[in-house]
Amino acid sequence: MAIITMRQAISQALWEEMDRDERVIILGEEVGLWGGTYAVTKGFYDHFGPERVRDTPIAEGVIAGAANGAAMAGLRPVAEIMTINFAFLAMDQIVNHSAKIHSMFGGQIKVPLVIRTVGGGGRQLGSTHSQTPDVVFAHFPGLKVVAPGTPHDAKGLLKAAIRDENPVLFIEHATLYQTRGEVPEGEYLEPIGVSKVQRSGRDVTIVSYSKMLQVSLQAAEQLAAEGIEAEVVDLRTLRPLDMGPVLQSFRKTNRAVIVEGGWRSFGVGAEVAARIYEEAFDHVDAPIRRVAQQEVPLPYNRELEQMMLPQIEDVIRAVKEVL
Amino acid sequence: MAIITMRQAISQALWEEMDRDERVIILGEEVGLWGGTYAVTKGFYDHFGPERVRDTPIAEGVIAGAANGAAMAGLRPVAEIMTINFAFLAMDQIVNHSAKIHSMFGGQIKVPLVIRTVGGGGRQLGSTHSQTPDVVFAHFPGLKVVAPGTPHDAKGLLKAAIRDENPVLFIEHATLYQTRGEVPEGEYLEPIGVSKVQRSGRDVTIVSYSKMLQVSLQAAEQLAAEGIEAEVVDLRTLRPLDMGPVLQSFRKTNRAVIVEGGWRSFGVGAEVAARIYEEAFDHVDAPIRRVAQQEVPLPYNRELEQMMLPQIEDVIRAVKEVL
Amino acid sequence: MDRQELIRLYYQMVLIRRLEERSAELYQQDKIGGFLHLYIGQEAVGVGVVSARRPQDHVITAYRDHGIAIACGLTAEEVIAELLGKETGCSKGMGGSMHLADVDKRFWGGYAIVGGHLPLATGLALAEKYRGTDTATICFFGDGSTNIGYFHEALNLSKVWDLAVLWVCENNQYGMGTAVERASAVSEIRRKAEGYGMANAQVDGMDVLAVRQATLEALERVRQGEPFFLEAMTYRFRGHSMGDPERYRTGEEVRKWQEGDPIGRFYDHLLKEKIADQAALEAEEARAEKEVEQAVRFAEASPDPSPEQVYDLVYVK
Amino acid sequence: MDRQELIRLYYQMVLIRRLEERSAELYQQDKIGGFLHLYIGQEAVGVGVVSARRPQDHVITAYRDHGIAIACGLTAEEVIAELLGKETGCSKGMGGSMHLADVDKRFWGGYAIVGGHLPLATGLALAEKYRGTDTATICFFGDGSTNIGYFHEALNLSKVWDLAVLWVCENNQYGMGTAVERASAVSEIRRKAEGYGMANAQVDGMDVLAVRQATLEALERVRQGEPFFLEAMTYRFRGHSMGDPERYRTGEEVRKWQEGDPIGRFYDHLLKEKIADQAALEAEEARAEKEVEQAVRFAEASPDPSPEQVYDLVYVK
Ligand SMILES: Cc1ncc(C[n+]2csc(CCOP(=O)(O)OP(=O)(O)O)c2C)c(N)n1
Ligand SMILES: Cc1ncc(C[n+]2csc(CCOP(=O)(O)OP(=O)(O)O)c2C)c(N)n1
Ligand SMILES: [Mg+2]
Ligand SMILES: [Mg+2]
Repeated sequence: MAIITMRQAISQALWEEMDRDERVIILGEEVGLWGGTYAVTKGFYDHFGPERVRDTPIAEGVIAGAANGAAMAGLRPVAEIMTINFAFLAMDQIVNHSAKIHSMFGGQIKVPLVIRTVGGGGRQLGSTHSQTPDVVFAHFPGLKVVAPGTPHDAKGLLKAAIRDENPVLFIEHATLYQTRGEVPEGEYLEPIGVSKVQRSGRDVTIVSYSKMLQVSLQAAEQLAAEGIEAEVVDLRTLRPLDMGPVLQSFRKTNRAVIVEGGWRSFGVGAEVAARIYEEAFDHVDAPIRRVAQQEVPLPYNRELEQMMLPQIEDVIRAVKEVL
Repeated sequence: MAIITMRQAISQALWEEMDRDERVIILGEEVGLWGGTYAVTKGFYDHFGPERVRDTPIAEGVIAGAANGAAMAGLRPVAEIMTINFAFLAMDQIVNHSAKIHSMFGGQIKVPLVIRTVGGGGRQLGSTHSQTPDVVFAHFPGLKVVAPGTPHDAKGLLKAAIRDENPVLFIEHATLYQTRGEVPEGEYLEPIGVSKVQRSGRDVTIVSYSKMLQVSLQAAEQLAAEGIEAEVVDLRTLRPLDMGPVLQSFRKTNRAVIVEGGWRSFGVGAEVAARIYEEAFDHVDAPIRRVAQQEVPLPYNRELEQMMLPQIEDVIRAVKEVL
Repeated sequence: MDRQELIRLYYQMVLIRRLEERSAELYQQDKIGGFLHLYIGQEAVGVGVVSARRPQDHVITAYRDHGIAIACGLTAEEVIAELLGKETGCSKGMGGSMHLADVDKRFWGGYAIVGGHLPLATGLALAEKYRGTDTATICFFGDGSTNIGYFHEALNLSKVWDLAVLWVCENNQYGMGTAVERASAVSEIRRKAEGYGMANAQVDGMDVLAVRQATLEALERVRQGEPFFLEAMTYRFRGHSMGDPERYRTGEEVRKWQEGDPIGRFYDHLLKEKIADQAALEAEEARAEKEVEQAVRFAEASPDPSPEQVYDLVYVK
Repeated sequence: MDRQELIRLYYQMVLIRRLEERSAELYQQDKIGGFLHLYIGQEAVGVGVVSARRPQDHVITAYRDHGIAIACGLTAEEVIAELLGKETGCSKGMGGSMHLADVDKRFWGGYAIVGGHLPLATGLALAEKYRGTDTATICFFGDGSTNIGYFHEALNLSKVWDLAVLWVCENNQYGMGTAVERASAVSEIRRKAEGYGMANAQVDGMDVLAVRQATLEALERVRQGEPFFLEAMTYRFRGHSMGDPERYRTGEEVRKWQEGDPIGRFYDHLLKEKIADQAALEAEEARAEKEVEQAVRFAEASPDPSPEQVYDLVYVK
């Protein structure tokens, strides 16, 4: 297996799908000439041409909307919304259109659309450019929400998203693009809506996804040095949410910590915790802990911003609290 | 005390605050000449004049944005977004501007804004016009989110919201306007961020808010006939969330059902459940139950729509499950 | 245009009118729920525009969609069944009045978020451009919708990308209760097209043949790969939706417009030009009446959709 | 305009230039984080426009805000301290480069969501109108921002409500890497104003006195209660932000524009018109240099904000 970065993995997925299926087109701000603000689509414009790799005006509403329409008419658009913070400008298209059109018209229309976007804090971009509001999109039935935490999953899930007949919001993390990991040589898909154990352990279940998966894996390494074996379950998809592996792990460890990059209140962890209690109540040996961002708009100052974001030590501390 | 409708209560609050404070202005679609699509501002245009009651173009982004700007410059705008479904078109203004501006500029700017909007299903408006996405807005620190369930609270909370120095999203429920209740004659305020026991009981704690408060109260009445005494706690405010009365009640009853009008996954109930477990773990005698909307875009067909919404019987059933 | 085709237009307009009147009754009887936005008064626009399309041209519109659905060839049966929320409705009872669609007829539906379907239209047109066809996309919207951001983003994109979209503004003078000049910086809405360097025209929306002609001309340009903006001056005779107090306009104004009723005008035209005689037109009216009554019976006898359907339709399997 | 005032303009432009160059260094040294958008090349626009305002006129802009902040009278100290995230920064280290503000100087800040501050400008102006003042609101934004829905909604509202907003488009030819004609239906951006029936003008944005004059004229109309659209033709000499590969434009194009450097042109003008001699201007340059260096020392010596501040600022107590 090759070891590549998240950026390469995502880029490969897009390239392979563009190669495979003529119906796949890319549209978004700076995806073409510039090569993508995160350099994910570097080289695409030259190779696939301006009809398949379309630079758009700065207008998130019509980016998502045009992608919706093109998907309805049979293309497989991959729209890029530069960051998830700008997805609020496309919110109506995503939640009132992408997520509704199939059911609202009695099933006669499909919207096989992928919206790629980038979330996460930690780069001193100020409070409007650093959000992790993944949960907000995951609230809407009709939409699928995917947020991979490894190059392997990013590639397989993005390819699956492009082939999915439904609208998929694909959330990348701004600070994961350089993260490396093993990726198989040939073609492969990862199923959407399936959680995955990324590290086995018997003592405690850590549930997380995206960037916080990496933080959790590092915490697990450090805990292992102290003899604590954490099992790390990666949600990978927020909707539909697959609780199977989480519950299976929890029934074994009886203790859980949920780690997410966004705000705690009304966050992903709340749902996961509530479901564990609902479905494995008899296995709960200690209150489940949530590790999340402090409930503040993120400050610009470097140290303060880091202080507000969940760190490895926060995960370790939470794990020790539930043990 | 007078018995008036929710509509009258909200209307009174607005009228009194307009009378009291010259800085209060109303802007929104059809708030003026038409008198408000839900007739809340009927008579305002004639009395207060077109400078204080401003009909806007259909443009939710600039309605919220102009209200933000006017609030920054010292007015006390009450912007009406006709329904919360259209608030997605103002989402960026609400979450990236209203909620951020105070902290992002180091505290030098205040945004004392109220956005009144209307949520809820049950009127056969189809999936884009029937949502209850309150939780989505409650996720953002910097914003306050209020959703009253009685005329008394609606009046007192709206007046408090208008006097608050922070941006407040005030969510009314489309099917509550005719709901009647006692309202004191004189001036009063209800505090934002304070939950309230709306019915006392010893057997089980029902937590809810807005329309589902009324459904829960009716369920509690029926349960009482069977000898089950439910305590009904009304959140009233989703952010900041006051868990005090919920926990106090729960420590007494040891059993809880949370009832909300929106979708279950990543909903309000998840957070409330997670917090009860976190803060009153030793009191939990049975898994907490959540009653919510089915996870579907709401259908138009009348019976099917009702089937997908939480009903009194669903609350009763859930209560019996936790007993 | 041949005689038969002209009479077909007349029939369509009458069918829409009758269907709308009957819908109002069904709404009063509480058989239709939700919002009901009638097309009465605007029939010449939908019928005139759609009559000029090729069958493969896409059509998309807002919630005031019954008339355009009929013009696109949806039957009264599937429309009324949808209004009644039945399984036999064009959207299987999931959408209701505001969300009629029939993709086989290239009618992509009515959309209830003001302006939300304009971006969709650019996407439909983008797909055609990508495939290299000369299929046009016709997008209807109201005067009130021209003030929302979507309008701007969609018109701009259509011009930058040379998309074959015919933008049809049905200027019925009001967005709900707000008169054009109270909401729009320019009252002559077609002027907005100039900010996009977009070719445009204004047409009397109460004259079905004028609308048709203007559309034919516009579509010719559109097919060459550029957007076109057509403003049709029209009026809705009824309230914005059922239960509109109509405080924002005078009875006199309504009456003035009613004198120019598009059906009446077309009737006179057909007689004057000796395209049909009174008996022939009355036969058409009776036929429309019958079609609507038959549709109501069909709809009322149709089953409700099942709860399973609701769950099944959340995602494509 | 008197000599002193002219020299003050020169000083401001030089101060901005020097501050920007120094910021680039601090960014390279990793003392500034996040995004850094330099104003180099556009100094004449911010300085020229703001020099024409009355002190009570509101100013608001996007994330490329250092130059406009300085023009509004913010000190280099509070600007650089903000770039370094310090407690002494104008936004207390909460906002960084993209979010400078000083409300006492009626500078309402830089905003990082493209187009998001245009609606805010209408609100500032609405408050003034409501109070019955003739205070103007000056809103700067880029060419790329004119394609987003906010632009449309805000311009339309300002015209419908007769708001005293001066809309200033800094047309620097690109939105990030996208040339105007690749993103905008019309390349002459001021034409967009015509879709709103809005008075407008275009000005050479590399000529500070021309910008000032155009602004004075525009503000005169604005104060009478109507919006005005001013397009300033300009260019950014550096990348969009730090780390821009600049694949979208040629070095030749950049050089061509650099020949018309607004500071160089103004320098020549001041000499030619004998408003100042070389020595005087060099003294100004030295003063600017010193102010920036002093500001850097001040900023580096300043304390970081406390974590408590972050929690305290979520809500007004
Ligand atoms: C985004 C959004 N805002 C508000 C509404 C409520 N609304 C429905 S129709 C309408 C008026 C639209 O006017 P116009 O575009 O002129 O169409 P007409 O009803 O006249 O056909 C409004 C404000 C909505 N559905 N969507
Ligand atoms: C809503 C939104 N979309 C995208 C971005 C990313 N972005 C930041 S600046 C920019 C280009 C803006 O160009 P222009 O308005 O011309 O201003 P300039 O940078 O040239 O000063 C883009 C696309 C953003 N900040 N906000
Ligand atoms: Mg209209
Ligand atoms: Mg630019």
